[in-house]
Amino acid sequence: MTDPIIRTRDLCKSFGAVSVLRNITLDIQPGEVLGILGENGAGKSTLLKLISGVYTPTSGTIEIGGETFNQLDPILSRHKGIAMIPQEFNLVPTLKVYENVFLGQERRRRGLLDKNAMRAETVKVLESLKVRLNPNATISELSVAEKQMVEVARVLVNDARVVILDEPTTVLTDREVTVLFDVVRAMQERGVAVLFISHKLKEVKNLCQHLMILRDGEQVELCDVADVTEDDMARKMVGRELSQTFPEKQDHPTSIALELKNLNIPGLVHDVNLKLHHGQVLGLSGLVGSGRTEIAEALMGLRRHTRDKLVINGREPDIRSPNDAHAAGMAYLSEDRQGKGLVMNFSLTENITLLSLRKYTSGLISRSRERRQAQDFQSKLAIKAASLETHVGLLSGGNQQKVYLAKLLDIDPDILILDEPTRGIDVNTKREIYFLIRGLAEQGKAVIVISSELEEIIGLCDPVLVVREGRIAARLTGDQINEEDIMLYAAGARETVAGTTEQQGITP
Amino acid sequence: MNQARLAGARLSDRLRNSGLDFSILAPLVALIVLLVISSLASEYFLDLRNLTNITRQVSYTGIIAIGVTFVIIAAGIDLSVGSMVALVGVVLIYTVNQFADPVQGVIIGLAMAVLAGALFGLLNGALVTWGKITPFIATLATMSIYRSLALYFSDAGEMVSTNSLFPEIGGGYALGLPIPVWTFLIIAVLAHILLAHTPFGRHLCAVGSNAQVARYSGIRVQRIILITFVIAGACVGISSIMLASRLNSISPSDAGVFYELDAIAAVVIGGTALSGGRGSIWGTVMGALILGVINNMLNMLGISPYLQGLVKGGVILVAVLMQYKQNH
Amino acid sequence: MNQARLAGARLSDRLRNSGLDFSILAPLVALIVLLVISSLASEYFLDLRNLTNITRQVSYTGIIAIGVTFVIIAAGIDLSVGSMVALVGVVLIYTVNQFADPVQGVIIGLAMAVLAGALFGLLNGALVTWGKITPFIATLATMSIYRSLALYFSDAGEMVSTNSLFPEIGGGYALGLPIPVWTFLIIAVLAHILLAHTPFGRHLCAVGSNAQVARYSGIRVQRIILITFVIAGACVGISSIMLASRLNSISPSDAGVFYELDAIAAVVIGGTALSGGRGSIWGTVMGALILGVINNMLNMLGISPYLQGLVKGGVILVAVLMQYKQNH
Amino acid sequence: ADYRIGVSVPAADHGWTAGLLWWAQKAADDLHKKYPDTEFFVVAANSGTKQVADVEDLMVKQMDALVILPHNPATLQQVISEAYENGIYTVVVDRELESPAQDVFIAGDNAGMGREAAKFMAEQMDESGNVIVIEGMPIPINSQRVNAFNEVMDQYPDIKILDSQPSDWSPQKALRVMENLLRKHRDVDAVWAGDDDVLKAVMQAIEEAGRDDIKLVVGGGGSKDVIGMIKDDHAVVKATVTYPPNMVASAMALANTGVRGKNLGDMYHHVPARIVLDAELITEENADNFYVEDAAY
Ligand SMILES: Nc1ncnc2c1ncn2[C@@H]1O[C@H](COP(=O)(O)OP(=O)(O)OP(=O)(O)O)[C@@H](O)[C@H]1O
Ligand SMILES: Nc1ncnc2c1ncn2[C@@H]1O[C@H](COP(=O)(O)OP(=O)(O)OP(=O)(O)O)[C@@H](O)[C@H]1O
Ligand SMILES: O[C@@H]1[C@H](O)[C@H](O)CO[C@H]1O
Ligand SMILES: [Mg+2]
Ligand SMILES: [Mg+2]
Repeated sequence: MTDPIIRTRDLCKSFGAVSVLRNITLDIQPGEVLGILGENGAGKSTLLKLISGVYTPTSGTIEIGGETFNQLDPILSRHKGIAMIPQEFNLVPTLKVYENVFLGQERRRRGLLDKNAMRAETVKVLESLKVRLNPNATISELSVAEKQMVEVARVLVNDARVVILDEPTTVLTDREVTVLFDVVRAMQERGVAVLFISHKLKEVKNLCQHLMILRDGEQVELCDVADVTEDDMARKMVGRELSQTFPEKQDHPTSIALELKNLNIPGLVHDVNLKLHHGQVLGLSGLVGSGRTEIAEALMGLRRHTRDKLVINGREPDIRSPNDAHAAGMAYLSEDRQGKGLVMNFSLTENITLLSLRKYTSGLISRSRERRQAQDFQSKLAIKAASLETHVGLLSGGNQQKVYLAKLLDIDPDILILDEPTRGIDVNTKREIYFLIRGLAEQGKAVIVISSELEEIIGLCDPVLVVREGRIAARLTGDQINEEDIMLYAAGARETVAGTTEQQGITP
Repeated sequence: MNQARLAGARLSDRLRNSGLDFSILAPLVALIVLLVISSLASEYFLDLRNLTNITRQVSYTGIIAIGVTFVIIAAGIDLSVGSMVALVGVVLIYTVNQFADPVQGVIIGLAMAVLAGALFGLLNGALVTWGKITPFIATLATMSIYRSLALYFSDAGEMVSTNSLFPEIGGGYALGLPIPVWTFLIIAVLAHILLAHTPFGRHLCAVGSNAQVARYSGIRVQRIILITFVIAGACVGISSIMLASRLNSISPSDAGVFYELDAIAAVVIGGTALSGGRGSIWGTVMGALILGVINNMLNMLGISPYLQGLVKGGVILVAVLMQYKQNH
Repeated sequence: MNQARLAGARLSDRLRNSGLDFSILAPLVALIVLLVISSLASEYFLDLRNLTNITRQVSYTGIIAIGVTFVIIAAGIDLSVGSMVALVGVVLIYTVNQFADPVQGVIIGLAMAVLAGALFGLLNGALVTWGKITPFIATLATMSIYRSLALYFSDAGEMVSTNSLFPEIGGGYALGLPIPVWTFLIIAVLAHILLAHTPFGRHLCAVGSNAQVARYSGIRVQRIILITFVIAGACVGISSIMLASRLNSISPSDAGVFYELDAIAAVVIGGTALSGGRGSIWGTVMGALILGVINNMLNMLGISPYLQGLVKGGVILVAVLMQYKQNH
Repeated sequence: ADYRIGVSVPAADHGWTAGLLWWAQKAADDLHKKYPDTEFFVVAANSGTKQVADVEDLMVKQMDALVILPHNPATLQQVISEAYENGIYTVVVDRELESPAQDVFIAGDNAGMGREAAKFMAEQMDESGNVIVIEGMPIPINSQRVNAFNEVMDQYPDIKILDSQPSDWSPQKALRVMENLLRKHRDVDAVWAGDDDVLKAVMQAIEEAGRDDIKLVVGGGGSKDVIGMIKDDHAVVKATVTYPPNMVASAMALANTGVRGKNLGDMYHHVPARIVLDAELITEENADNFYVEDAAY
């Protein structure tokens, strides 16, 4: 064995009185991929932020390549060869793709920026990631998946010795995940150490050699991946036995909740027809950029579009804004919870009641009623937070997602459109959310789930619409819903005469 | 030393849990310190009449600052309020002088003033929302436009009211306090309720914090922004009433000059961030009082005219620095 | 119609790829429209002397606006630049008058002016970064402080230079163009290179867009912010040299009054967002020229002084609205 | 038009400058009616540097004559010299240039204004008592007035200047400052407000405070309102000193005469090179002579 590239000794971190990490002692060898698992709020991101110098440890030391530090800062840690893709986006929205890729590590010629070289290198790196992007595009124009790939590109142009990946796969589809893993393996061969966080146990199993499991800020396991099964991992994370992940699919479709005819968004979405029943969980699957989000946003009145008809519960509401959509009983959970979902400097309570504020208002807002409701949600969804007054910006990613879900649920919508609903959520909670979604359907609500996770689509949804390049490429039900078929349709390797209402007739 | 800090942390924790807004504590402390220093520095400072004077002097920009607080929370800014004071004043005195019956004149005049203020605010808001002009530039332009109109309509001359009742408003007292002070207080209470206890206030903070999130949450972002400017305009209307009736006249060239800076300073000293998303009315009230006390001190201590700017700037810096120490 | 839009989209795409910044196109178009209108409206407008005058008049605030562009891109603001012009001017003329030898006096004077400007900028920057005072308030306070110091040191009187060479700087010509105009141009070119072609410029945009992200990317955020204020201060120093030498004097009460508003307006009209994160020097230059042409037009057309504010505000609004149409 | 006359004044930022602008506009109308071959171009600047640009612009417009009240003499010196050297008939108003560059200079008497007020006050106070001074803005003409005032008062050892604070010629600010000073000084005999608009604000503060220790208030400028008060034998407002904003109108008339090469009235000379308007003390005795019913100031 070589010398470890990173070594932490009794690393502790508290925020105020809250202790988040306790006595983490860890060695990471060059060329090793270490998986880090833990429930939401277990302290995974905090650990990585300590190593990358974003946070200062309360006590303990970090050793990089034999040098010992009591505290780091981002500049120093970068200097020592540590590169990180954080859980939340870390790109400058006003700058271009290539400018972001080289931010803080610009190429120069005679003191000035060598833009051509940077552009060329950006194209090359993105190509190696199988992403086609204009290096001059501005970040704010990109989809979340594209942003994620830009983040990956940043790390690649940086000659890092240690690469930290905090849930890089949550917004990627399987295809991009495969690409990313190839890249990680190539780095590994060059002797780069990789720290990898994911809630997808299979990914950890595939990619990592070693595994660390955190529970409530304590290190409960450090072992070889080969020695454990996925079930073992889940059990150790949660600290008890877990039952099956997905609820039984029990479709009792009743009346039609929503019927959409010929939705068009120029250049993005074409002739989309959709029929959704109460009691149904309908899946929208497809590759990144296929236009699923746009369909949802058009339904919510967030995007200009044309359509022939939109019937919701027998009525034809005129939906021009999310407000109209809410009034019609529809609610939408965006895939971009930071940019579109939650107000980061609002407390949990204020976020949860933002859509439903009327409910708590008789003249003035009743804070106690708000609080009680928030408390309910906190215990129902097991939201981990110091208090209900905490700003959601301080919560762990998964817990933010739960708050976001609570925010939608608080208006008790009849139709839910959930775009990547379990993004960044740990296995246990994921399971809870699946049961929750299924439960909603059982109560007679209609749910659309947009997901890039095939497993989720397959385990939860029936029927499933596969979207390709803005069109419905296929409508699958029952046994048709399997990984192979979905992928073939999504990638355009197989065609159907899809998109007509007849073809999409009601499933019994 | 460390223990003291710990105790401080504990105290602030307890305060926070008690529901008392921590953010207004900082300007409050700054104000109290300033009051203590002032009363030590000048024997006349604590004189009741002096305190009444300060509060009345503060009320004109204070009322405006309250309106501007809303605009700033929505991440906007309003530079036109000073000129608007003059233009509204011209409209007001013109109207008041149209009626022979003093009561009628005053009532219709006041209504017109508030209306005119709201209307000018609406114009600002329309430029920002429909015109998509950034608030700084939109209100910089209307600042110039409103002043120009005030000069034009009054032929640049001072307008004097001929109504016998009119001066009683800004010059009068009720229960021992000047009417402008009462007005300031009442507006502060109403504004506080609006901001902290109604859906509008909550939505406003969401808009200022992240307009995109607000839009996705079904909040009518543009309408909220528009309303903030209307509120600011209406506050200007009221302030203009207080000022014009106190002076029984309005000088179109001079009225409200630099009020925009004073108002914004009060808001920011009061702890409301210029980047929007949160803010407190009581903070603004403290901010306005802090500025008023500074002005009073400059006169009380007889500071050299040349150095008044130095002292004023210095005290503002210290007051804000003190807040920072408080906050961290 | 649709085809036209498509063609437009294609054009803008090509422009973007060609590296030409689209955002400066909008103020450029506004400027050209204004120039065409002006030359139609007044026979004197295209007079060479008039154009030279405009560019010289513009150069004082233009140079400052370039400095302020950096501050604004870093999401800051600098309200003190106007007062700083006066204070630097006082330092400058005092220094120039200390030396019997005109050449020596001028050289040392100029060096002192730039140094003083940079130093005052550094103070602003220090208040913002180490003092953690929000830029608006920090520079509002120093605006008051610098003006006060200028009055104090000069005893409120105008300071006149006794150096025979000094007026040649701001009043002189080189290759047919006034020296202040050359200076403006050279500073613009240097600033453009700094902003668009160096890592510093890139980092600056990152800091203004999202300081947190910038920090995580290993950028020294505080240092960048500090530097922007120093740049603004140095630009003020240079502007003050041009102004004081053109006038051969400086009036501490009056020099630079309202420059901060003019400079900020030029920056924003030029397409740099007050929220920071991006901006363009050429845009600022256009913005300054637009304001200069407007001022000139008001005089050339003989608009009534009462209504000049109205027209000026109106034209600014139209110019900005036009940009919006351009952009969408 | 055969004669083009540019008029450049400071912007209307307080009562007196507003009066100035009003008079400039009025004279432009009146004189144009009387002399259709003369055209006036009035511009107003909110700062000295803006005024430099204004004059540059007027020169491009090929003025035959220039009437200017300089914001700051030294600031405008250079550009006025340029105009004068270019052969433009130049009339400088009120604030004198360091090195003369004009055909005519017409002004009020700033030092005289302070001196007259001081002499009158000293006399009325029987050479003893406490005085508060409300100044203008810290700029040179203000210093000239205040210094002259203080020089006179220095001769009376029993007169004490309690406080001397700036009002920036803003009634709003003057009211506030006076309110504050009245709390500070409980025994005041007289107040000098160097500007008549400011005087009104000062009076309001005094009346509201119910102060009967103050027996004398003297102003400056000679506004219609204040002359009216004096005329009607006001209890404490006993005098003001002329400093008429219509000097700009006279300056325009002088320019109109001078640019034609004509003589003034029946004079046997060209227009005089230097005209100083007397700083006249207005008291109850002579107030009637100064009262103009429809004046703007
Ligand atoms: N800046 C902060 N201030 C206060 N508390 C914080 C801060 N950052 C994180 N926390 C708290 O620390 C705990 C651990 O957070 P962390 O982000 O490390 O969790 P995680 O394991 O990455 O979870 P997830 O899987 O949801 O991303 C959470 O309870 C979180 O609320
Ligand atoms: N504001 C925008 N400007 C330009 N292009 C955009 C914008 N928003 C989205 N796009 C593009 O539209 C396409 C559809 O993106 P979108 O993210 O909606 O797809 P999706 O099917 O929902 O994929 P995902 O799996 O990422 O959710 C992408 O190619 C994206 O780059
Ligand atoms: O502006 C000032 C004052 O208002 C004064 O009253 C007269 O002189 C002017 O120059
Ligand atoms: Mg995390
Ligand atoms: Mg999507």
